Amino acid sequence: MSDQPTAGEELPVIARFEVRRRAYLAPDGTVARSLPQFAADTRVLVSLYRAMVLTRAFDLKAVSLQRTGRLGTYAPALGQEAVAVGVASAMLPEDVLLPSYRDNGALLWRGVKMEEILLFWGGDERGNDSSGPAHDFPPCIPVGSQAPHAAGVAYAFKLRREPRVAVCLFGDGATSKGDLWEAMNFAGVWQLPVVFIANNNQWAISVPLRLQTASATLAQKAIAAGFSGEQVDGNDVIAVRAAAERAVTAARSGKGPFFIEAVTYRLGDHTTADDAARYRPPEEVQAHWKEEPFARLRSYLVSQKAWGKSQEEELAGECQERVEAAVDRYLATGPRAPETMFDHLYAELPKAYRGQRDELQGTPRA
Amino acid sequence: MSDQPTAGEELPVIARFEVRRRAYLAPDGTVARSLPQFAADTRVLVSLYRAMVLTRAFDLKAVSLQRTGRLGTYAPALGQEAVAVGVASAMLPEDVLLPSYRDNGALLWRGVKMEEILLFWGGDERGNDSSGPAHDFPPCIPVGSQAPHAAGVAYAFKLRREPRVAVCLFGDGATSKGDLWEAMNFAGVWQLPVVFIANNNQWAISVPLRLQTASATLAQKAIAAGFSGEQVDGNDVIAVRAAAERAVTAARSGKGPFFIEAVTYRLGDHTTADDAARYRPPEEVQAHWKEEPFARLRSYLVSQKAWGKSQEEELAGECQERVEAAVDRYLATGPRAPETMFDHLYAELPKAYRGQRDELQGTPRA
Amino acid sequence: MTLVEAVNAALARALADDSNVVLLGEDIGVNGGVFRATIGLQQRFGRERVVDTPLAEALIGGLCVGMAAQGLKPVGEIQFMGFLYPCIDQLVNHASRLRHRTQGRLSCPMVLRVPHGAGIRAPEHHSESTEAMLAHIPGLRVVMPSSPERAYGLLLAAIRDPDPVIFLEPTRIYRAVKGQVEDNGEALPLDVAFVLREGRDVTLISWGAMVRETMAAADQLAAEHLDAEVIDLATLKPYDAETILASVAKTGRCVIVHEAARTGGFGAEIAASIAERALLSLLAPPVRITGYDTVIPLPRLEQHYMPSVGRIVAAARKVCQFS
Amino acid sequence: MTLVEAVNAALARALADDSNVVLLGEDIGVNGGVFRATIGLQQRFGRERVVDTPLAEALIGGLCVGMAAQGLKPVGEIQFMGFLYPCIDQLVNHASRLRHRTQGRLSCPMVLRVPHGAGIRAPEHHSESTEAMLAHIPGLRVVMPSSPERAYGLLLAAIRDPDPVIFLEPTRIYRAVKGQVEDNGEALPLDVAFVLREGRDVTLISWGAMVRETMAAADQLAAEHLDAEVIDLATLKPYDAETILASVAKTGRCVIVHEAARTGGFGAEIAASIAERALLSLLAPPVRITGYDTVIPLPRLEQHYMPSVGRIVAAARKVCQFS
Ligand SMILES: Cc1ncc(C[n+]2csc(CCOP(=O)(O)OP(=O)(O)O)c2C)c(N)n1
Ligand SMILES: Cc1ncc(C[n+]2csc(CCOP(=O)(O)OP(=O)(O)O)c2C)c(N)n1
Ligand SMILES: [Mg+2]
Ligand SMILES: [Mg+2]
Repeated sequence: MSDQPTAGEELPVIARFEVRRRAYLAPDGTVARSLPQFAADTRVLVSLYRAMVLTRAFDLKAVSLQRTGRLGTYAPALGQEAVAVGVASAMLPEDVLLPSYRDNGALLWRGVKMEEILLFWGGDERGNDSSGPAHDFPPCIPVGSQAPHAAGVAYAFKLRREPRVAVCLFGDGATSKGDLWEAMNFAGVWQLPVVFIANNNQWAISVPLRLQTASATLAQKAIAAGFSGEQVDGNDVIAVRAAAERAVTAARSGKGPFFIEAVTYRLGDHTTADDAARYRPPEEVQAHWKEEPFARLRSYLVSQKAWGKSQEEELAGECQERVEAAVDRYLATGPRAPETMFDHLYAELPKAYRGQRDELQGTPRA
Repeated sequence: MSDQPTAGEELPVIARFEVRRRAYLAPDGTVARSLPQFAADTRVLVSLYRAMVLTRAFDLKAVSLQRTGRLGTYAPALGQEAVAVGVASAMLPEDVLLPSYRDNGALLWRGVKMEEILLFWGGDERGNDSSGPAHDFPPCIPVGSQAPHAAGVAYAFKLRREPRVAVCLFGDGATSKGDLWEAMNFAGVWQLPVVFIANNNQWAISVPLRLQTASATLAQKAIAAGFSGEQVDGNDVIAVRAAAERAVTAARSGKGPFFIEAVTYRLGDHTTADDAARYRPPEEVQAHWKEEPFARLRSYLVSQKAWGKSQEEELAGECQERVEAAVDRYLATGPRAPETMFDHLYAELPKAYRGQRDELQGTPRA
Repeated sequence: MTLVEAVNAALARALADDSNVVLLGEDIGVNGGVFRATIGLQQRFGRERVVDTPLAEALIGGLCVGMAAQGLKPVGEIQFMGFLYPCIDQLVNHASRLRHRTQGRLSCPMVLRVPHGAGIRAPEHHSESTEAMLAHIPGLRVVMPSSPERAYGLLLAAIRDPDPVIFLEPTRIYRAVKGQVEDNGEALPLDVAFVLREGRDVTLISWGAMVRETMAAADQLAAEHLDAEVIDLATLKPYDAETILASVAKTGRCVIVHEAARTGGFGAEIAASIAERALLSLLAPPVRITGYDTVIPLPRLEQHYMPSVGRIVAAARKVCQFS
Repeated sequence: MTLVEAVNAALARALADDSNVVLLGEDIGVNGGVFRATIGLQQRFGRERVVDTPLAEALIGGLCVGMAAQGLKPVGEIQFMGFLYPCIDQLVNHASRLRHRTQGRLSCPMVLRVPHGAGIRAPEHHSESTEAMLAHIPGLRVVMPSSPERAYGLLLAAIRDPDPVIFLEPTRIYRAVKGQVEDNGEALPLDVAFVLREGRDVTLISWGAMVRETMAAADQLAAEHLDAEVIDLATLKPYDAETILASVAKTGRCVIVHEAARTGGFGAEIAASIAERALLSLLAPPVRITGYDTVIPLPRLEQHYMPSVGRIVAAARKVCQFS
């Protein structure tokens, strides 16, 4: 064998790829790049801001409910609100959302009630029979496994010639899962109307991105499936919405799948069962607080005279109220009869299992 | 939502990638690009040629054994001999080969006996207790599932600081499997000494490459895992060996994983259980016969006065003889006692199953 | 009609009757599937309704879930049972519980067809019979036909069923048995066992390909004046315990026959429920005749792995002599 | 020492004793695992021997196979049993048969640790108990401890075993029970059931977390003057039928308790083998007290899903009254 690697050799290039990055608002709220069309109407931006604030208010409350024993394990989205809200705002009701467990901002935007989300994390299946679009998927816990569903949903749209789009949200950790890969590859082959969106919060529980993958960006993973990806500043809700809108519109008009990597940061613990201080220094978290998505948008809106202190206070109060009311409804939700664990197992419970259901009947409700 | 896709917008590029292609000998045997160092010694090329001829002789015989009921289903490598031979010739004995089921050229190069290969395809596990390097993996039938093994093997090398390389062979169809993706991603993170080699024969049974993936090359799939890939002319054994040698050498010296896409063509049926005429036109196959790997190398060797008619005839005879002798040994292999189906299930058969083994004892051998 | 032809006929019928039915799998299009179960269907129904997928089993399972949630009726094919394993995640974590976890908001009316079992001299990993793994999963149905008639009728039922059904097709009898099948679109009931032969002395219970050897054993036993009742379980999940218990109440003796490895095979469930619910009618221990607790061997020894007619007859004889 | 501390101690011991031992899994490094089973180990043995993997379970299984074939002794961790499913392909098609398919040329001395079961109020997909799927697979060992002592001794045995072992760790008793464990490097035997309490009237058989309720039931039964023998199966594959049969021969009555869904659960195998091999000593039908045949519910109802002490006691009482 030759010892010399033939490194000097210049082989002909047969394919070239590039990954681009989208960002508009700098962390201080100044405009780093001319804004997309929709942003000309500050009312649109205000609606995004309001949704982010509501999401955070809900999130904080959910964590405190867990801490006081009134909710199960919960996964907060602290610092990542712009991703879920930006994406959801680019969708139509008839599109299908396939969320992960950290996308409550998107669920709320699409009409899921706060008490339903609480019910689910409070350990009650009824929370998933939610008030959002009936065709949306429930939050997916087994990481990445919703990606093939998204491809299947998109296939149905294509087959029926419906101008609808499947939107699949997942984390950076999910990009290591084979099922995501298989789904993306299929979406490429059939040019399906599906948008894959990686919420790159740079951590998968305690595993930092550099141990998750060696790829310089997550966006470039789409190259393997024969379509394109783009990185966006995931703390800039304008960038997220612009990227999602572009991708969703393209998919809706038959232009096939797209991949978006939204770079953000998980400012909180992975879940209420996690203690992030075990594996990452507070300085890192502190540094990222400077880039979180609220301040920049607020600054921009203020600079545009579209927002001010009084609105801020009013909004805080309103969110507080809405959240509290939802919590009340959640806590007031009636108990379940144990035999309901057999409900909806099948369209009709097979005879073979009716005895088991009967056995449970009469045991105290929970 | 804005109707205008913001296509005009020129976002900044944050990452660039390219895929290169390696090819030396044109189909007519002329040199299209100056040859790599090892090819200066025509004896090396002759050894590759001889291995390819032996592989084909064996293959043809195996198919005829199947047709006459003396072998089970068999997967011929007709037209793809350059890939397995080129790759194997770039490896050291202490490296570990993780082959698919169509890589007999590599198995033979590494010392597996023809009768062992026949025994395996003849339906006898003893064929896998083969005479090649004891650490090599047996042919892998569940497509793609050997890729994580390759990463595990390479991890062991890295941990023990051994200058050894894992070489994983698979088909174009395998690139759709999630386990391959997961393995490549891990190899990227840990910069493991493993080379992934896709034998792109353009078909996965009846599924043509364009239904398998939308990616323009298979080589670009490595981009998703954060390392590089290269496409080679898989009908040019010099190119295959050069690419493999370069990748293996780099991996051995700690430079991490590499991906090679060897483009070739499956001139035969998928297996003896398949009839390719059902799904692809004979003209396509005919056209690819013009590019198969033997003629070009032979022409080149003849042009270098390193090969001639008499050597060709002699080699044919020799291969014929070796294959026949191996077939004789295969057919003469003694029957197995049925209770041996429990041998090597565990290091020591647990007491719980000894009764079952006893039950089989005394039933006629097969 | 052979069993595989019956499968083809049922698929064609379902595709023709219901525009929501979509087939997907590896090589099911132009090639008609490696067993030819889907032959001619892509030609007839187009490549969007008979979809050649990339080589990816988790994908096939997951696509079915996504399609089903959208109201399609996907019928996936896994090429051999040995390649089903990457898809189990989708079956257990999603298909089986989409309805339950959304409390009926979404559902998963999918079918996954999987060629099952050994005996066709196939290569490594092509002869698996791990139906017990699936029959343990709440929310799934697991069905295995043992004749062309039942293949046709049960497959139609599976496709029409509003919940996920794993439809296991015994490759060994794909072509080995022929039967009169009327392609009339009539489904057979799921969740019901079929009494294939009535008898008084001993109950033989089996499913899939092994029903053949079991029936042959009943014939042999008849020659010895032992009158065997033969039950084809047909649906393994949920299974029809009543029919089994009624039979065992009558005969007091039973032999359960399956090809899968013995330990934790589905025969254990049958034997357990007989012991639990019919102990007092038992005149002899319920016996399982099964594949051995080892890896299904390559073709040279596979015949020795699978229960033979001889082993079934011997067991039944012994059970009948027990007192 | 709690059970999870015993696991940690056994892992530390194995890492210290044998440089071939390597741990791998999600979050097992700095974080010490989501249950803290590997806490402190990366610090002590380095990040090459305690490896944080990417989020990919098929990978974890396949890496173990590759490492094991190279003579390492990998101990993989799957974060929860609900995430094991993508890894089943590697377990069934590879780990369990690498030795067999190469006729001993290669082998697979790996351990896969998997937190098992419900009862910790965890989210969806975190409470699975599908051990029966694994216990059906020839070539695997499946082990489940029910106390800190047995966690320590059996895990050491699993790591030293030359074949693949799935080691299921009942999360519900990770911290709920404490025991005196001497960290002396002594393994307990695999393939052997433990008689935790001797008794004459009825045999209670269980494994994992349910052993706790089963022992509590035995206490309650004692108060009613029913003398229960309690067997912890401990190794499910291959399982120790002799100890069970000897006990049932003595008591003539048995109740099998497991958390998993009833149909096709591993209790079926135990009941079947008792019926098959000890019918004549049975004074009452063998009864299974199990989880229900439905998806394990979210926390609000999970306590109603799992067998309670009350259900076990009632069943044992009934079995004892049977005549
Ligand atoms: C298949 C699977 N494996 C493991 C887990 C346990 N787990 C829950 S979240 C998580 C990390 C996910 O990281 P990422 O995809 O980046 O999403 P994030 O939590 O950061 O939003 C892990 C390992 C899981 N839910 N699913
Ligand atoms: C996981 C898995 N699924 C399906 C099969 C059945 N099968 C055997 S070979 C093959 C096609 C493989 O194509 P490719 O990877 O291109 O390799 P080639 O046969 O062309 O060498 C299929 C689908 C298999 N062996 N493994
Ligand atoms: Mg993350
Ligand atoms: Mg191919």
